[in-house]
Amino acid sequence: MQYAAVTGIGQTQYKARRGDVSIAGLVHEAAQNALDDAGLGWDAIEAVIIGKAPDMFEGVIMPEVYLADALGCSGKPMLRVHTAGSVGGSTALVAASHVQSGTFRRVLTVTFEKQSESNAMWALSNPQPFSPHLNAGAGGYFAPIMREYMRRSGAPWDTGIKVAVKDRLHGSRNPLNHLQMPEITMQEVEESPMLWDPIRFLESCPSSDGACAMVIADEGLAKEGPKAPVWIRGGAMRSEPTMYAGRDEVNPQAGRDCAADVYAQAGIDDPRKQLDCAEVYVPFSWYEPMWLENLGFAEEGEGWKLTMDGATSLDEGGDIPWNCSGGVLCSNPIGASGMIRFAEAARQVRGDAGAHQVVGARTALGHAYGGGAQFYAMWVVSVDK
Amino acid sequence: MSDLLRQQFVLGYTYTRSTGPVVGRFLTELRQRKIVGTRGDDGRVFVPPMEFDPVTASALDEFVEVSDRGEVVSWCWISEPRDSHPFDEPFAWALVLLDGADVPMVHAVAAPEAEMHTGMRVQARWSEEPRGYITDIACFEPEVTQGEG
Amino acid sequence: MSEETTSSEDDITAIETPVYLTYNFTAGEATTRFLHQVRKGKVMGQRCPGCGNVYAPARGSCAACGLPTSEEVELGNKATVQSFTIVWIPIPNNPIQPPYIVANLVPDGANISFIHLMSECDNDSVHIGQRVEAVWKPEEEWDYAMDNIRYFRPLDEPDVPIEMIGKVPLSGWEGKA
Amino acid sequence: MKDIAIVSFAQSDCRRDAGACNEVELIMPVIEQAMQAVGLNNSQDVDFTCSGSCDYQQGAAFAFVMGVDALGAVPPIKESHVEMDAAWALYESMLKISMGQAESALIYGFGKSSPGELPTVLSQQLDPYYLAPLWVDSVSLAALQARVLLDRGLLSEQDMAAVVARSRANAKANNPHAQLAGDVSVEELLAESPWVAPLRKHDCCPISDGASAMVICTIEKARAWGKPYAVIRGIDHRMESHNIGARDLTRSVSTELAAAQAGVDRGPVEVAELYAPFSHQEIILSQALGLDDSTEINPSGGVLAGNLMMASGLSRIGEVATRIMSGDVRRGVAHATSGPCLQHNLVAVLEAA
Repeated sequence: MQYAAVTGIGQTQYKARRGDVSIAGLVHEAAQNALDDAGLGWDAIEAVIIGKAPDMFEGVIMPEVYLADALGCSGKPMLRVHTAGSVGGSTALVAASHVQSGTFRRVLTVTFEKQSESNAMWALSNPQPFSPHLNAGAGGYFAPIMREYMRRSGAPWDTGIKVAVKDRLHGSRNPLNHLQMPEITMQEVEESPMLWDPIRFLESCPSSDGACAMVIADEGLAKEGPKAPVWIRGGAMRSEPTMYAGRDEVNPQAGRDCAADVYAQAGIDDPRKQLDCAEVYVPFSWYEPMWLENLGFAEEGEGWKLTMDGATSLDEGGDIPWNCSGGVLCSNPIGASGMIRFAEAARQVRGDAGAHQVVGARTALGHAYGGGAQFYAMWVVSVDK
Repeated sequence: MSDLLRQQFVLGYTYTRSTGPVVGRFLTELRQRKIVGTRGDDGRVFVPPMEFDPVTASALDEFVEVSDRGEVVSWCWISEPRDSHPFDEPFAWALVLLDGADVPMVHAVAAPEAEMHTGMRVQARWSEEPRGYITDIACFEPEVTQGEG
Repeated sequence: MSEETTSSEDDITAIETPVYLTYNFTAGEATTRFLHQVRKGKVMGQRCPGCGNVYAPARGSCAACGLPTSEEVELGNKATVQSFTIVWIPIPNNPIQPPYIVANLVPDGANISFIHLMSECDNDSVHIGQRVEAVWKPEEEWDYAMDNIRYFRPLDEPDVPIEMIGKVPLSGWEGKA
Repeated sequence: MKDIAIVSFAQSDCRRDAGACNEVELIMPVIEQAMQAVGLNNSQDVDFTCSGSCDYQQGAAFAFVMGVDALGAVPPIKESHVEMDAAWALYESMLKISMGQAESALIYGFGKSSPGELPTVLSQQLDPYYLAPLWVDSVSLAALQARVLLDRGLLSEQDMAAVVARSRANAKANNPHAQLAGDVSVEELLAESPWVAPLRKHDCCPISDGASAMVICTIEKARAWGKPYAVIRGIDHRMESHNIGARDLTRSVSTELAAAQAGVDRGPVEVAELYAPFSHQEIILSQALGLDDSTEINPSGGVLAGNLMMASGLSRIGEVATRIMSGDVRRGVAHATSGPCLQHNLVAVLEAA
């Protein structure tokens, strides 16, 4: 396998509605920022790999066809990935494989969602005839799973509230975020409306417009860039069916297997010690303690202790800060959310994460999941090759 | 096997599309019955205006006003319009190269089939109340030159 | 370029774009079979020839084994709460008023849960392992739809221990494994 | 990209309406057939699985998620999905194998087009500000392209009818899965009235439901399995501008680029399977690939005989592979397309081991 590194990162401002741009304009903005960051022009790109969540969010079918011009794809290969909510992560991995396979030397990858064009939640719960299921949105699907986690682990009732506050405080250091809540308190979260018990309004992710892009290059080209290359030390994907008898929905095996795979590639056997920080897809607060266990940062049933002890908090000087960027709880352009995690992990190890930088970070995890917590994509990036 | 269960259903939303500066400018001008394009990096005028150059991907911002008259460079005849089509009566879809533009645009032409031909001159038929949509051009129709009917 | 002076607020910045597409939806074979039974007031599952687990509503396959399923199994009217949420916002196109309970319920004889409403209960006392039964609409209102079951309501039966959830046989649970 | 072996391929019949079958019921039989051909059971026996599909075809978000139910993905598998024709799922799988993260892969594509009105659905693939609100359907755009070729004398209606007649005859002779097959003369075809003039109905591919599946692996593994296989010697795909007015509609520049990169001209092309949804596009593509009379084009009848949208591209590759595996030919070319008027094209060169 060829070495591959992130050499450019571009993001847009995340907002409830980017009313100033078209869909093409949004995507182009992130891509142009990534090229600028890498010190490159469009002609330096050999292939474009694009990802987004369901086309129904914007009502443009297979939009890569329309977006070809905005992304300089004339005469180039262009590939469109869709793996549900994990797509931002899997798109980055598919882009990396273009280089790691030795097929291309430098590619551009972009993901986006312009959720303001529709109302994402109800796009997902479009009533189909003969559908035997009652649909109360993503929160309605995930809330019972969180409740089962609470029962199993005996976690304090306010663990989720702590996560909601912690990620918003992290997020207030990141000017790109949709939600800016530097004054948020535990009490404010607790008093916010209950939506799907145990999920309160402020324990849920927002719905955002935004795009994220990266330039990924081979070893030779990576060293030519203006910024230090961020080496991709491992990448893994796993899928399992939405429903099957005996499925552990709280601690899905696909997530555990995916983590084990990516850690093995990166030579990690103790993630809490060997990783300096992690950007993990946490769209509902309770998923932080659940994923702390699923990803091996804590023993089963003990993830909440790290959260409550402040281990995942930058503000509390935690040893393993999670979601220093503010995470999905601060900005959620669904199709891009996974790639933002991957890109923010890369920013950390490159040392240019601004006010949310973890001092001295060298190795970080980027994580995304989707569907009924059944699709996973993860990478480990490092300043060391 | 029991009888099949079938049911018609409509999948749909009314999307709110923010236009950005280029598409927005085009639609704003349409509302005033004017047509603008953008000039590409190689000098070609694209109508409707492309936001990004199809070769260089650079953002285009030089607007050029073009005529609402032009020439059919290709066409097809819709003998059986679909429900979604703009007319119930047979009509043509065409590539129309507007005077002042270098790249033709796709739109409908309302004319008898016998009159349709490549190279025919057409002019925009504006909708009665332009609102800032591509459909403000209701369609194109055979050009009427001064002195004619 | 424009003759009239237009303030920038008048410029078009957004358009409403209706995208409505009509489909003739067909329920799959397994779903058709299932709904025909529901129409008659019966909830049927399908047993996987590989792992032996019973799926309900069946989709014609065992997702774990990737095998087609065809053996039909009648399921009980009673079920066990695997988990639940109290929902505080309305469901579009559904008359139910918040707060209401949406529960993951495993019917007796099946090995997987489906989602349905719970009612005739004190929301605060709903719990994992609770026993419930289906409350059907009057027979004359039955259609090819899972909401022939109006909701599930609590039963006065002992809770199912956690490790037994998803394994209660059709013969039911009387507090004895 | 490494040389990769295609060891099996299976496709369903092309049916106008698969009625009762849901996604899983469509996919499961072809996957089973493709896997059993090499003695495998399910996705557990390969290192990677990748699929292609489009939600809007049947009007259901996350259609591909249901597909996972057909795979036996417990324990969890390495899996991905493209919202594209499955030919691009093959491309992604080849990258995965080339980088060394997999030695084998299962690829499948599926489409149930019958629930919607496909040409109208595809109008919503176009520019959402300028074109989609006009509801210009995919057949009409292809007709605009055909007119340009006819006007310039680059082809005739006879040429187009000849493509259709050959498709029907080939389908009758060689393709038990075809939806449209039979003996029909150019004269008979030209006697039909135009539909979307200059296109007649027979110039357009039919709308079909179905699925196809393929198993690929490293050459070493194919040898170890001891089954016949075809080698993908080159593969490439290229995009063009979405603005059909800005393109030369008489050519397929992206196909020319992909063909050069894939190495089409590095040997004789005995057989070519081209994803040409409209008769005139087969002629454009043949020229872009530099094919002449020495190449048998679309022996299966191509997609004019049945178009499993989202699987047809993979099926073209499978059709060529099948002919190589059976020993009928030693080298062939397969093509896949996406977008209006051949906007995006993939070319693969297949050879005997």
